[in-house]
Amino acid sequence: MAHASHALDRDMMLPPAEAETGSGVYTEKLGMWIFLLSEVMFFTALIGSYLILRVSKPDGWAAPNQILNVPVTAVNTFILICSSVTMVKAYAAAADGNQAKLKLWLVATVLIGATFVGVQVFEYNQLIHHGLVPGGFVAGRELAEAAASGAAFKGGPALPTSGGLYGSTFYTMTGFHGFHVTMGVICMIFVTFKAFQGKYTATDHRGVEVIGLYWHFVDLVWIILFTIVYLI
Amino acid sequence: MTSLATPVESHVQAHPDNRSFIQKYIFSTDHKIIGIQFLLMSLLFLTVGGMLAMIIRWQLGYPNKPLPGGTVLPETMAPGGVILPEFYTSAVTMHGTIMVFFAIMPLLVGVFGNFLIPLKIGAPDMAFPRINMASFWVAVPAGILMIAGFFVEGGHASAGWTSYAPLSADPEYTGVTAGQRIWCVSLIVLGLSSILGSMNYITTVINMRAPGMTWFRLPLSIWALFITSILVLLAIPILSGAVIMLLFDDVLGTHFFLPAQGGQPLLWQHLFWFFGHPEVYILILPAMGFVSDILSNGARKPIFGYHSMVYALIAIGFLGWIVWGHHMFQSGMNPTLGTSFMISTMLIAVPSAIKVFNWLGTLWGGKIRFHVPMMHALAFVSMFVIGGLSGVFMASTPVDIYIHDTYFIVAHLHYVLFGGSLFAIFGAVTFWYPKMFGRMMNPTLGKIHFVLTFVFYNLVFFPMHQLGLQGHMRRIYDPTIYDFLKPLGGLNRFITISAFLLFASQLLFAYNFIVSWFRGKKAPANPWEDTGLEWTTPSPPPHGNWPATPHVHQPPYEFNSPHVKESDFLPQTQSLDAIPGRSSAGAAH
Amino acid sequence: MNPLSWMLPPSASTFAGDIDRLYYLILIITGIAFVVVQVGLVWFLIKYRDRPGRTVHYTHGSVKAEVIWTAVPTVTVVIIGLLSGRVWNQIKGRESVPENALPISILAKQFEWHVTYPGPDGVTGGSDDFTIRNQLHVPVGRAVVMSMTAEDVIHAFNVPAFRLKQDVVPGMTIRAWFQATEPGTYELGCAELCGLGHYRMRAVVTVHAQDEYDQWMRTARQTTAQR
Amino acid sequence: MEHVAHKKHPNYMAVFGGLFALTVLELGVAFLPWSKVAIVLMLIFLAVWKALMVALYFMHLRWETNRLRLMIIAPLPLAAILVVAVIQEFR
Repeated sequence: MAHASHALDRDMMLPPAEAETGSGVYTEKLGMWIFLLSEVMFFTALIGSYLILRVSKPDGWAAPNQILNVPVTAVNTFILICSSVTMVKAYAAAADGNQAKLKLWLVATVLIGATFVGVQVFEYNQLIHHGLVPGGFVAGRELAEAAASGAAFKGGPALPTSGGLYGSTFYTMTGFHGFHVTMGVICMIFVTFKAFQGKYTATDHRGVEVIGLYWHFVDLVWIILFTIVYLI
Repeated sequence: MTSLATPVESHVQAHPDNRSFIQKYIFSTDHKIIGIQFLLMSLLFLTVGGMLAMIIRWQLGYPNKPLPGGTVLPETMAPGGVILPEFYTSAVTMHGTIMVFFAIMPLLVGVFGNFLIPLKIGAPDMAFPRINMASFWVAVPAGILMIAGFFVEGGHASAGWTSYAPLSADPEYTGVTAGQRIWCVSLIVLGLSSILGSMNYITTVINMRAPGMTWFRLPLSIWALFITSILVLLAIPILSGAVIMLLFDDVLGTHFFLPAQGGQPLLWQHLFWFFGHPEVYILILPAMGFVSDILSNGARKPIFGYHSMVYALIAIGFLGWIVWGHHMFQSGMNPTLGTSFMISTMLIAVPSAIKVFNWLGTLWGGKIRFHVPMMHALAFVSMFVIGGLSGVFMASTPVDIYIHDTYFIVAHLHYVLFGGSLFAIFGAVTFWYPKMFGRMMNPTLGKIHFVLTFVFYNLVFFPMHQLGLQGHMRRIYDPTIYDFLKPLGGLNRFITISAFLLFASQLLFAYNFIVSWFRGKKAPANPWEDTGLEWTTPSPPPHGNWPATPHVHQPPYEFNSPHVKESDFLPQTQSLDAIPGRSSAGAAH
Repeated sequence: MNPLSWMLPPSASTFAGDIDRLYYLILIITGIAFVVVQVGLVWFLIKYRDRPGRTVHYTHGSVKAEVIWTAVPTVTVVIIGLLSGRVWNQIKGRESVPENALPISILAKQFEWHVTYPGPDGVTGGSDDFTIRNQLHVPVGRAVVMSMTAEDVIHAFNVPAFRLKQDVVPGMTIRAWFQATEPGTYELGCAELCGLGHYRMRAVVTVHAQDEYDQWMRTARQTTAQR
Repeated sequence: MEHVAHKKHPNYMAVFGGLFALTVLELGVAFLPWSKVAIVLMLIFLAVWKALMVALYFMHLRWETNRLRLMIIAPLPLAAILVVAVIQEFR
């Protein structure tokens, strides 16, 4: 394979040619992408298990909006997409060397990201109140009663008699997504602090781009989760 | 031509090194120190794993007799020295877990991935030195947890290293509550360490190779570590996900693997082995890489078929993902799926065969030096052939019906992991010890250790094939319960005695390792007359490895190149233009 | 018997012959490969050892040699695979159970085997069934199909003499069959780690001649009915 | 390096608009009285579309080298192999 110097003009944040840069991108970005590949496999384990269990027990699941509150989550999805836009705006501001906008958009991303987590906590709270926990339906609560009655529920068919798989997969998938958002918010706070110290310039704003990749990845996972958990 | 290898030796300490003791040796970001830290930690775990093996062997050879010195064990493990069945299953579980996750894997990947990658590709350090440090200091609590599990109420996890659900998912079935949870948490934490490490190795190899170190000039050890890191990166998260679900089944009351509310016990096996088979290759590919380096050095010849060796590594790395079902032929899996898995499993024998024949081709026509690393490398080839051939039996689904879960499997996996990986590790440690510590290990002790290990190793594991062929099941506490296993008592005792002698032989290695560190002969920069980049810097290399970035001009294994007459090796950094009267064509191939 | 033998112990089921033949075929093939490689290795070590005057044959490889040693193993393993696939389907294929096989159901639990025999109606599942712990009685020369499930954890039905091993999984009913060829008693052991009593999860398999089996069945029905 | 400081950014607000519109569309499709299979296929199509928009524009894959893109999609077949094979088993 030839020397990789022709790749240098592609990525302005590559260091001077002291090494063969096989990927054509700077090291931090490459590292984050590689880390994200590992995250892809992690979510494959969780989402794949859900799909497999769902196919193996077709009658163990509720229809959309029966148990989960789709309108609230739709708003939350919108919130997360907004945070992705503010993130990418922050990156654009950094690339333009616009420090004021960079700080503004980063702060906005932190706040909107935290809001997403807050709404998710609210959602969990509601669900537990109605009687869905990771182990299934809580005896005596609304959902357990409805499932036991065998009658049609909230405009859909009757609930499955046991909510075991439903609760298990729902909380595990959305919980680990929420955990990733929380980690993202924490890292983003660090980046914001560094932005206020003026650490990111038009020629070197690697931190903003790298945290952005993580942030958009988490958004991407949510797009998948929202569709297969809430809408299918 | 001796001048080729020496010029850098005068440049000791190119960068001024002002780090405090703690920065230098404890919370170090230097890849060499982190490699040595992993080495010490994993050798410690290797010892623990070995002791557990002795406990297992004692019970099998002398069922229900008190273990010599076993009275030091608590009443809950071995009252009066007699091993309890619950402790036996715990020991079996932890022997596997510790050897796989805390000994062999860190020895191959953590130690040599860290130590060799920057040194062999010409980088001053890893791409992310602080993440590298974190990957070690995350592994330490995981290790402490895994040891702590022995001392909690109910004993340590006892569902096997494969932790098949539902046995592992509900304490009711094993009587182990805390131990199993500790097992899960420890593996999740260790998984984080492995992912951080592998991300670092991959980034480093892709982006930090010295100028001129093109992909097909990489030594096979680096190729192997690179492919292995990809496997670690993509396989470990699957294990983490599965173990998290297992832990939730136990702690949060979820139902992933518990059938009562629709969970699937076989889902655990699929997830585990989807991780587990790449893991098997994680445990052997780096060993193949080290052996290639050492064999070429010992034979004083370029490696035979370098390109096909690389493609074979890549093929194994890919095929490793589509064969996981061969661990599950008898599990109740769809038999048609079994046939597809059998075919892919059979095919994976091909790249392994290519590697073996190319190693033989490397020896052919060489001028073989029998130094200690070479002996271990040769033993690797010989033992790996046995482990590979015995694999064909279990790949054949009908034969597997009979030998599945018998000692035949135990023999097979130990021929690959001990006869293969561990011999390669002994060879690699001896080979790179001078670079790590600046001193040579004692070759006489090394040879005695090698011979004893080779002999006793085969006396322990070869007869296990026969145990398996007579139907001896794995993981049984007392084989004398079965009439058809009673005639095998003598063989079991023979294996046990050999195992104790094998364990005792390792004391020689430990002695050699520790004493050489302080008293060993001072090592020159290039004691084995090797071509790799790491031998162009002093032993041990300074912080930052080289005063200036090295430039690479040669393929990795230019021994006895016709372009050089003065010595029998051509370092990778040597440009032929620099030698008066040489053509600039380079070493063609 | 010599415990260091590579021979398989005596077998007592119809498909054991196929499995044993495959085993011996693989034994011969791998045995040849083993001898060739190990002898070659030792021979090279002696012939090409470092001694004065030895010159190295400098080479980076040979495409011809590599093609040969890629092709030969490929063809060999594919042939083994095809032969194995046929036998596998005859033993474990979902359609492989012979017609009019004698149905028996087996429930595995920590740490015992519950064998349920059909009542006079000839099928399991009726109220006339009876269950015996840790004893499997079958007639010689007749296919027996077992519907197996587990109550708690995964166990494995393993009768080495029949060359039959099948995991028994809770939440699943798995069918497996065999046809015994020799009257006598054999041992059934659990082959999948199932807890601290795994080692003692043992049962006895008795293969009777048909008339002896009928008689055993009559007595067993009476005694279990009285309980 | 001056010229990169004023490089043209893609229209991120348009991407945002697209994501928003697709989400609304998804919500509509999910409650249509179609067959379950049709709804599922449609939803998966829309979700993949949205995911691609995020990856291509927000994560800048549209402007990265082919080498990086190839590296990133390489593990996806492995994930698919796992899920598809195991689903076959339990179906």
